[in-house]
Amino acid sequence: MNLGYYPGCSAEGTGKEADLSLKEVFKVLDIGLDELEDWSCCGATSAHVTSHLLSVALPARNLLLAQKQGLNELLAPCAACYSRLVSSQKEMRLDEKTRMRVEELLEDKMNTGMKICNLLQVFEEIGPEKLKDHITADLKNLKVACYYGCLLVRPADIALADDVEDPHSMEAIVEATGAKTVNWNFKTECCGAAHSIAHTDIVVKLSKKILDDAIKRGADVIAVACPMCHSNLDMRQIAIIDQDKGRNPIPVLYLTELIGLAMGIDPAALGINSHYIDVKPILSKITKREVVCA
Amino acid sequence: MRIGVFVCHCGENIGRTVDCHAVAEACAHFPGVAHSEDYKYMCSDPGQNLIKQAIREKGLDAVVVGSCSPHMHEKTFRKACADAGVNPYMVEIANLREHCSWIHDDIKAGTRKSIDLMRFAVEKVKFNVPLSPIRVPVTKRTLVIGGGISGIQAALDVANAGYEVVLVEKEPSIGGHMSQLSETFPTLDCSQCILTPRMVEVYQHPKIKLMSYSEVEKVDGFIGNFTVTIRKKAKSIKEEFCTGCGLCAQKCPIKKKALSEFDEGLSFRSAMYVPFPQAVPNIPVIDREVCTYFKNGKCALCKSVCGRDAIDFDQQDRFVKEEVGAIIVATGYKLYTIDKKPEGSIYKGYGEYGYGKYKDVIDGLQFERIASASGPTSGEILRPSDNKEPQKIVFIQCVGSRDESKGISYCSKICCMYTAKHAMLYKHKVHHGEAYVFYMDIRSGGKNYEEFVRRAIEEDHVKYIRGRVSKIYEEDGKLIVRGEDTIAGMPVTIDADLVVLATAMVPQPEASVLAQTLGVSYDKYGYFQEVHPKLRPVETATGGIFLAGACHSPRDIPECVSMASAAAAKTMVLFGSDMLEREPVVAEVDPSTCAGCFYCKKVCAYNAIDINEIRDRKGQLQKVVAHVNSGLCQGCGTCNATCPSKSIELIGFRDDQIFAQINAFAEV
Amino acid sequence: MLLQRYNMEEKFEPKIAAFVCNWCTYTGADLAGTSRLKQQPNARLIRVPCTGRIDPVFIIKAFESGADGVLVSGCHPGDCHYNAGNFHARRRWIMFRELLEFAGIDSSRLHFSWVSASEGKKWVDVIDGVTETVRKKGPFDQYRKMSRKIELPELEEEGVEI
Amino acid sequence: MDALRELAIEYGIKPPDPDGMAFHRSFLNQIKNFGRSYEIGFLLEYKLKTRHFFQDLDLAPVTLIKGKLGLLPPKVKGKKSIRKIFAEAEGGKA
Repeated sequence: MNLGYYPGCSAEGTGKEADLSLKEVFKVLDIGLDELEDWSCCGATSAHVTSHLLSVALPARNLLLAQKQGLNELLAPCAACYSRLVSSQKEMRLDEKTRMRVEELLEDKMNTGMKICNLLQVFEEIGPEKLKDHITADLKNLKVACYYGCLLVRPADIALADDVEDPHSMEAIVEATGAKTVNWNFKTECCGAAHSIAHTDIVVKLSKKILDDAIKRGADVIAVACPMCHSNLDMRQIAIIDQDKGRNPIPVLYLTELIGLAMGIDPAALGINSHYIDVKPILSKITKREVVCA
Repeated sequence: MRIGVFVCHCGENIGRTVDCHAVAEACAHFPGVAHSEDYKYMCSDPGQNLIKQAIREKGLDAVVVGSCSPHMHEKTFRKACADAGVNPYMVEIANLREHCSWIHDDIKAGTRKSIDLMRFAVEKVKFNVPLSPIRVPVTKRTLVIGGGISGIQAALDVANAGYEVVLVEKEPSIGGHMSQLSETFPTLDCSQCILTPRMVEVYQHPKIKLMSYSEVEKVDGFIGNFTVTIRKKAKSIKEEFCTGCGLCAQKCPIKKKALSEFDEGLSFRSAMYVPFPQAVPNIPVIDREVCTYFKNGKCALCKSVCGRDAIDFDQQDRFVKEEVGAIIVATGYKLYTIDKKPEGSIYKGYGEYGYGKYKDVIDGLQFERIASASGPTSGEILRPSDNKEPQKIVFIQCVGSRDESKGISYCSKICCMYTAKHAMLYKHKVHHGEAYVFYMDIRSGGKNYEEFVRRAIEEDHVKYIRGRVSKIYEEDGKLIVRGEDTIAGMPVTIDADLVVLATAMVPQPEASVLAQTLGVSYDKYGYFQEVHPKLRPVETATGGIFLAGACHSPRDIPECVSMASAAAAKTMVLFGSDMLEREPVVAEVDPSTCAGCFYCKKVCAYNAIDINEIRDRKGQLQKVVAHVNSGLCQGCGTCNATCPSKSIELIGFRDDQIFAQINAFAEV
Repeated sequence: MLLQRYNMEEKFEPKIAAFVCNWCTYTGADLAGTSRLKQQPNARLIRVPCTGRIDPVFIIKAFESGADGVLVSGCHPGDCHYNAGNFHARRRWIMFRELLEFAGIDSSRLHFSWVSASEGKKWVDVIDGVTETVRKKGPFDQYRKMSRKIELPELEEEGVEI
Repeated sequence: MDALRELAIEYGIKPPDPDGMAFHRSFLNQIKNFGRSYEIGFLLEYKLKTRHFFQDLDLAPVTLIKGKLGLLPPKVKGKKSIRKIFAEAEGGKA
């Protein structure tokens, strides 16, 4: 099985562990990743809040590249990239005028039927059974708060989550690794997203609420599937701790990092060392699984 | 044949987009048309007189009227013609209103289409033959499906008029949702106090045959002559022996395995149970899913304590056939599923409200049980999680209703009122408590309804907040309700102890299956469809089947009761005559060409085809041919289309009549 | 002549014969009317009690008589007023459609739909959709020319001129 | 919401949140120039635009050590098509 792969800009910078861990995990699962050649930015939030054309055309360029590369399924692990790619595709499918304008710009015909999937959908497709086959570490002492944020569930017709308001698909994946999940309140709450730089105060306020509830529910770690959410919950946690000295830090892991740990992959290879919040407390809770001889 | 053509303007309704005069002029040139005219209102007395006069003066023997849908005025015009001596089945209607003037703007296109429609009708009527209606006897018994307040009212009305009634209820007891309610708006009188006497009356009525724990399995026949097969589900009790002493249910050791349906899951019931103390009939049933005897053959305690030896573990479902002339459907409603999107359902659920996750987020019926003196808390307002008195309750209206994104676009109509009632009941019992209501709009149309809501606001100080709630979550034993106050234009957060959701009403999930069994139509939600929204609101398109209550659309108790009485009145109208006239649209076999292949028999859904033997004078069998039992034939015409030799034809829709219409296409 | 006044053809307007059942689609079309839902004026409805009554010959005959498109519409499967008429009809159409295709008739001129008594809006969509499809196809003279050459014995029996 | 914002930009209405706008502008400029987001370039431009020179400076060393900032600008070959998209989008505004 081969999958088209759209890493997204953060894979080259603040979210490089997402990229590293994804590649490691897929290696174990024996799923090839064909990286989209010469991919460019999807435009993210900045495009769609300033120019409608940018928000459709920038993702469209990538969809077109994928089409030319002969990919029939494209994985966009970043929730924001996924959302932009699908929105753009959907808009072109439903609105002939926009599609024609974009096609004229990019000088090519667009096929709007390509399958695009996010991380949750890919793991759902792989299935917990196959995942379980590759689990070698024991995560039963680890309590995980699964955090979806906004773009993995909203807008409903783009994200196609199992439930917009109370999703459980990430829990199903995490439980397949053997870890426990906690029932908590803010799994679909906004972390502040793109306001991280221009309005850090908002992000600190929103992210703090999320972190607080996860800690209160006894979670050891928060699992995320979006680099933006990760950077807000991880990097901005430093500021939160600065404001509120004496509070406990809580590590934030990418879903793929967590799966990688469960598969017994070397933490350094997963990029775990590059988090702002120390992940050692989690590593100490993971033990090698006792192999039962048949 | 001398055909008269009459084009109606319907005031402006047809006249505005169809040049009626031009249509009449064009029709005058059709071959066979002896008279053609147009008039402002053909269905009015002067209009009908025009038709009668033309028939007499011009010696017409067939009539075509261009007017509204035949479903509206076919009867009117047939009668007018019959009065003037033309056979009523020599009348054809061209639908110039619903199918032309109302749906087109262009007068040119409208006029052209109207001329075509008139031509079709003229061509068809040329092949019509005089017919007379079929007369069939009426069975003067009524089947009522559903034993809620609507079914009870309908059954009592029909029975009190002197006709027999069979009342079928799927639960062990009649009473329906009304029996679960605490008090009723806008008078706050106790629901059970007013309902229980009615239930008993049903039970004791000599004309009512009550079949509880039963379901309609199959319906055959037609208006005046239905044969209904009813499944009597095994109660595991011989009803004729049971005295209703209740000892068996008391002694049943399986107390905590099944949640009480009557208490909406807020308490347990035993495996052997009567749904509630006032149940009618007061005969328990065994829930075979949880009873240990049915699992491993052990226990049988109930059998040993029963003094009348009424327990029968081997009882099977039984099928009973009942002959009735009319059917009243009163299957009622259920509540929208709030917690999760049910598989394959159009309803999407409210994951954000945490129903099913947080014990103290409950629905309206659950609150009714909590507020009810016969409920799990004996009427004390206590929340389910820790049995403590809630100091702050948030009520949320329109949960499901008026929310297209959740699958329902209609208003459930009763929630504004019962939420005001809930808030009031709470304030009457917990004086210092705070009650908040999130609403979209207050819809309190009804006698004394608006005054009731005002009373909740002004006298009982219920705080109404206009806006929606976006999320509910639990924190430190409190339910944090986050919403918006759209009047103040601000987000609001309330830390509540209990949240009550005013969930939408939806039809019973099996309603559409029943509709298919009955052969009546239903809408996309599963609500039964009436024939005409204004003038025939309790009748279905299938003759002899009537609707009562919330199975038709969301409605409150007084409306259910009036609709039930209306449905009862409709059955009595039906029973007013001994014989029923039916359209003579039935199939007919030409035995001279019938080859006896009996394909018609195979496709007939009504078993209306018999096998006839044709013998010569010596009694020698010549051949077997099909024969139509016109009492059973419903006139669908499937046999007609199936017959390879075209030896069976549907009167009124014969091949030559339809071909005449199709041929007219050549001139379109 | 009046007829000519209203028959002036400026551009091609398809003629559509719609065979509809009395209980669902005819009533649904009535509802569309009562709700004043505007629609294309090209369809001419022929009312039959049930789709089960519709003989495939009707459709052939309609094409022959000058229809550019044919629509057959009845109750949703399972909702037939006569219990099963529409199931028989459905089975018949599956066969018949293949036969038409075999005969070289473009099956996009023949449409089937289920429209219930409460689906006025759907009826409008069906009518507009079918009209548009057939309008794009253009006039159906090819079949008419051909059918004049072929003798349809069943139609001869009915005494219909071909 | 997005449509309103786009209209406001079109009509040259001063944004009530200049920092946010500076953020979006800086971000999009990176894409226009490099095809992908170039975090260092972006931060520099943002800081110049808003004059918030000292914001998040404390995080910078850690981020660099952890290798989380790509130092070299990304190299996308098909810059022509990206420029064209931007030209059209900006042209549309005029």
